[in-house]
Amino acid sequence: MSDPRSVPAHESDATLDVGGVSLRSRLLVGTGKYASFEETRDALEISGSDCVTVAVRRVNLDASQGPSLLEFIDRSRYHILPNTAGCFDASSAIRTAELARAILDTPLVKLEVLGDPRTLLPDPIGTLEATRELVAQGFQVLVYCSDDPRLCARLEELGAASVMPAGSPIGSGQGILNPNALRIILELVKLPVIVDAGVGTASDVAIAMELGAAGVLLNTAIAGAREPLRMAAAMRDACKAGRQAFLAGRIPRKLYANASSPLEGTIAQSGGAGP
Amino acid sequence: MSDPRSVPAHESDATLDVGGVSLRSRLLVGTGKYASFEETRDALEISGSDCVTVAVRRVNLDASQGPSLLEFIDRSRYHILPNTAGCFDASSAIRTAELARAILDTPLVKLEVLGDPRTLLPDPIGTLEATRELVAQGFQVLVYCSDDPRLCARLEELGAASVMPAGSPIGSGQGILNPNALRIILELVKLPVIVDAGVGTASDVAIAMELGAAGVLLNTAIAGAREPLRMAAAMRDACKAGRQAFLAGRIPRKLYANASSPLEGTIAQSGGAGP
Amino acid sequence: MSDPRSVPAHESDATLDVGGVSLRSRLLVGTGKYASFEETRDALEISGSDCVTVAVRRVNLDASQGPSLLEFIDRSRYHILPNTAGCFDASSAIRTAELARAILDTPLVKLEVLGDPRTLLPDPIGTLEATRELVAQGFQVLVYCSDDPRLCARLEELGAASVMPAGSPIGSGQGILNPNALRIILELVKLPVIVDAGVGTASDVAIAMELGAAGVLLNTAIAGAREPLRMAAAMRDACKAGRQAFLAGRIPRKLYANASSPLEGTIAQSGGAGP
Amino acid sequence: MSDPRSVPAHESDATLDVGGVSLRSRLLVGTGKYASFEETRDALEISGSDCVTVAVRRVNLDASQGPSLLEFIDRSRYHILPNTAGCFDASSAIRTAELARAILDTPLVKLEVLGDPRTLLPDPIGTLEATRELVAQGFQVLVYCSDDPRLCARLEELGAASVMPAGSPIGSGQGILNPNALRIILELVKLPVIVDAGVGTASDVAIAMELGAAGVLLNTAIAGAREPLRMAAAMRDACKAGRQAFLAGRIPRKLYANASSPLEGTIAQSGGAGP
Amino acid sequence: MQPSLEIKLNGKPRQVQAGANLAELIEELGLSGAAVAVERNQKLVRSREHSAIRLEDGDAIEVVTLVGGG
Amino acid sequence: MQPSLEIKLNGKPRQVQAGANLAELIEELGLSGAAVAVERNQKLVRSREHSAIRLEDGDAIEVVTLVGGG
Amino acid sequence: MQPSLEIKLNGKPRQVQAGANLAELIEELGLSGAAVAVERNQKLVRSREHSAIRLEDGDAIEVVTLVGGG
Amino acid sequence: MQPSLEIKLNGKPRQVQAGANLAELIEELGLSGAAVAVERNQKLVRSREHSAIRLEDGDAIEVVTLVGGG
Repeated sequence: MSDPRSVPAHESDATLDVGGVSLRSRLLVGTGKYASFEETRDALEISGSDCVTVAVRRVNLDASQGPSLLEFIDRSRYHILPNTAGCFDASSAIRTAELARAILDTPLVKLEVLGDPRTLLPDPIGTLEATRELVAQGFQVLVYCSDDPRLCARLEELGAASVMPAGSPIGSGQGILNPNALRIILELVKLPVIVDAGVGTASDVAIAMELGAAGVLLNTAIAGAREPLRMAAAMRDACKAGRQAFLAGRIPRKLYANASSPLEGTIAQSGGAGP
Repeated sequence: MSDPRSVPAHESDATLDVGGVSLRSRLLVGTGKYASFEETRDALEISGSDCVTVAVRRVNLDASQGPSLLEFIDRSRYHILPNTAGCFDASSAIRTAELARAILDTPLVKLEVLGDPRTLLPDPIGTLEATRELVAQGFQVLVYCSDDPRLCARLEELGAASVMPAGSPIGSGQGILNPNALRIILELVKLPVIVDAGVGTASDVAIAMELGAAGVLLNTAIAGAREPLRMAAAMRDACKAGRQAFLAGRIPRKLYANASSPLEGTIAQSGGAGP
Repeated sequence: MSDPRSVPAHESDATLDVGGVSLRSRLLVGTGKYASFEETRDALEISGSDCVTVAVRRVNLDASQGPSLLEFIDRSRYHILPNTAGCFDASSAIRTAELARAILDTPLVKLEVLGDPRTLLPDPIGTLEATRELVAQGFQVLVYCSDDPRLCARLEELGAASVMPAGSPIGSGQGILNPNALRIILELVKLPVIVDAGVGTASDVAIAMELGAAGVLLNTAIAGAREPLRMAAAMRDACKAGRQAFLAGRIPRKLYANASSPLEGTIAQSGGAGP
Repeated sequence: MSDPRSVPAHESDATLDVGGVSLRSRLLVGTGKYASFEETRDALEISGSDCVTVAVRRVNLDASQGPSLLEFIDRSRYHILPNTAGCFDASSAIRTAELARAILDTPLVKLEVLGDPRTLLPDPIGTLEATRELVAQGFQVLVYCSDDPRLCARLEELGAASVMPAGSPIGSGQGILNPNALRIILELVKLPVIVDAGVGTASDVAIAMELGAAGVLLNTAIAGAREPLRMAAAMRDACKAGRQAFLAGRIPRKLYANASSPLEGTIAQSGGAGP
Repeated sequence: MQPSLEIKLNGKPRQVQAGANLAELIEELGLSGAAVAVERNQKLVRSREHSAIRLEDGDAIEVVTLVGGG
Repeated sequence: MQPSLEIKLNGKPRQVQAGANLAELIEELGLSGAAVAVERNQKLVRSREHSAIRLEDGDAIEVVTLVGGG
Repeated sequence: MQPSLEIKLNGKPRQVQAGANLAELIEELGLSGAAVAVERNQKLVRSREHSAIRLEDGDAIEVVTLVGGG
Repeated sequence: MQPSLEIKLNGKPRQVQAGANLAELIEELGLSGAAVAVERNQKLVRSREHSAIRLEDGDAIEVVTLVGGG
């Protein structure tokens, strides 16, 4: 190899193809909870993501209309993935998906059907129902769900475009609580598996990617950090690091040692004892 | 902020100053176990490190002298940190350090005094003795040691330039087995704390840096990966990611949820139930 | 307190009331995989359990009928909980439950509807369907399920007698992989939560009970141990230990120290430095 | 086996022989931090321990002398193990050990030489020094130390009667933070290894014993529990459970399933699909 | 004086002129051309149909847009 | 010679006398009084009905018992 | 009037009669026969030697007992 | 014939000419100018002193270089 710096092959990697779009970055980021739209825009840019999520909400009719989030998201650069956050039954989620499609003219939707407002954990029944209906309506459905492997398999059968198991509860910052479950999902499901929810810091992203996830979606971990822009950079690098490490094939774990320096050829040990 | 891409401030970070040298990268890499010197050179380059470790061994007098490792390490670019790997008593380690200094004309030494050849874990008594003597001789001593916080404090008292606690045994690939110990070391010790040994994959590096380590030293995790050059890239990015995440200030951990999308303003819930 | 040994109050604890029966022991044990019926009987006895699971299988018509498992289970002493293990759809599971009831004349059933024979993980759709039907038929349904908290909440709504989330996959011996999920289940569900599947060793049982589980069901961890009878004793004690520890209210976790010996009143420190 | 209940062989286990005494229980308990001497006495009794630790402190000359702790510890039943808690240098610890021996006429001492009053972590240098001196003076030295395996090996060389690595910092309640280190200590050291410090709840004790520890010493986990007497019972049972599980030989860990019910012989699957 | 009717707009009661259509309501709200979508009685109404849909008394109208979310 | 019919018993073909009922089959199998339960064509048949159920050609019969399981 | 001397007892200054021995001090403290041990100037003094040890000005005396500890 | 003496070189016996110095040994080994360092009897000899150090019978000489290590 003559010039490793110019050899992109070592770091190149196929795109993440999901729901009919092709993403160069495997990091998907949300747009909630930022201090300003400017900060949102800058965080997206630094994150290197090319797919961002948005929510659907009633227009606030009491206030005069200020600038809109969409003015800060360059649609030539980002795929927009509307979510159905805040829906607690299949029917509301389906209506929300339709409204989002009417605005954005995209078949993509991140389906969330939640079970209760305290834990914000997904309701399996509503999620299965809404997936079936939205698939029938021609949506590309990326489904937020628990890390129950057979639930993920069922969602694949129903025609989901991606399953998005939570590493841990939304906004909990606990990372990937059950790597074993994620491993089994990756064995059972052929769809892209995107870890959604629970990321707290950069290493959580790296761990998800090292397990073989196709991507990671996060929001609070960046927006809620003390310095969101710096954390956006951290997440970008962690996602790449984890993906490369997955592809590079890590060393196995052992109870103990395996010398990195040769054990032979040391100078005569002082006491004569030596190894 | 007009152009986030051009704002290096968000990712800039002071150098790692240790033993009188100033390192731009916080990743230190070993040179053992590669398939060839060419691969060693390329892995170092891709890793982005500017400090590399080498070992001291008897010249093989039975073979004709082939090319030397040093021909593949550009000393204008890398600081070389010789180690005393393979020494099982203080006296051998001190002699090895002196031999290395005679070749390299550097005061830097990574001190290893090992307890036994099976575990390659450091011997606390020999390590303390050799640190005292090498400091007296003017070396800048970066000390490989266990993650015993009070041992690290003792090494600081003796004048070490850095303490380098093992995340887990050399070559074990188990990562940071005891983050709590590392946290306490970082509270007790003012020296740069560089995690040495045990890294298995990229997220291990990110975790060490997120805890606040000043740097990470690794070798087998790159050289022993299925694709070492790709893993070198992963480690480079993970080190940056972990450092940035540490500086950015992560969100706290919670049992459960914290919505990233607003909870108000959803459309009227179908069943009227709603959250 | 004059005689602590005679004060059962400190260790007494209400029974585990589930499905209309009242169990003195919170350990439920399976009867599969033992070397002999004698060993099964002895393991049950040593375990202290008063509820044991059995499976329903075709009579082997090619062999002469030897002794039956039921001859080794004293029904005056043990509640028998038939399972629907091996069923991969709701309908088979329902039929199996009916067959079991016809033999045992008990309304109790441990429902298992599995998703695939490789992982033996439960299928959420089939599980929900079969639960609804069996409840309608008057069964007391103890439902083996994943640790998805909202799935457990749905099963409670359907009238299950108990939810039995897997700590980890059946026979995997990995213990409680996601204590956080179990904690949330215990918050969301008012039914008795019995951890079923995944236990590898005694501490796994203790951990489940300390989290607040109402009971633990296990089989392979005893039957597959090198010494099953000894392991039965270990599980018995671990279940009691975990329950008592839960009730006793453990100390909080801290980064570091909290002296157990008083810090004042030590003799004058030799160096005069002292704490 | 005719009567499993009467077969003590399955639960019998050799005594823990350490420092010249032979203990029936592998649980050693401290006497600090109880609400009263009566509670201390009852907790000791319920714990089943036959070895209890005490500290040495200046007589309070300003107060009239009330009852003494020793009046509540039946020396015909308990071995008393005085500690050197609160000593921050070897010399104070040695003096404290001598004072304790003068009162109790026992060669046993639990050596603690601490590094600082904030973390209460042991100082390796002072600990090594004091061990050497106390062994020379004929003490049976049970040494509180870190979980550094080579430090433990050094203490064995110096003639310690037992090494007592901390599972986590004193009073932190974090349990066994580094089971890998404990495993290596158990490989390297032939002495009884007694886990001391860090236990928070019953499962922590079980885990230590399952790893092969010879015993566990704890204090705060009982004395600081909401109901100390109940926790004493939990610890007693957890210690027995962990020991039995260690001896019984646990099943191996697997990624997933291993059916406990037979997979053959199920009734014809409804859909014809079957496993 | 023209008669008016009452609808529910984003969950709140609102008086509108009898005979008004959806497009007129959107314009009155200052949202013509904005990135919004509209539901009438829990059914999406595509924008090209807005002027064809006459509001009726008791209609539940939802007008939504996109906001930051994760 | 008596005519026979073929049923499926626990998944395998088996010839039985025409006119035989379920109770007779159970007895022939040596399972009278044993802790078994019986299904005919995927429907449970309670033991008190065994003698009232005449086997028909093509019947799928399952005879099950309890075994060790977890 | 008898001359006195000053010692340090458990870290605090205390006046004792000149010529007093350790046993007398222990008795004065009400600790005779108690489960205590005594150090003089950082050296243990066994109880059988208490009456032979005469206190001197500036002596540092430690009198310790056993308390609850872990 | 010139007398020779035996040294231990990197742990193995080796005959060298009597009177030879360390610089001559290094040259004979083809290591002049190489990145090596030399110890005589467990003491480092700096390269500027190599020609001043005459080898003696029984000397233990170590000649080391740098290799890959972690």
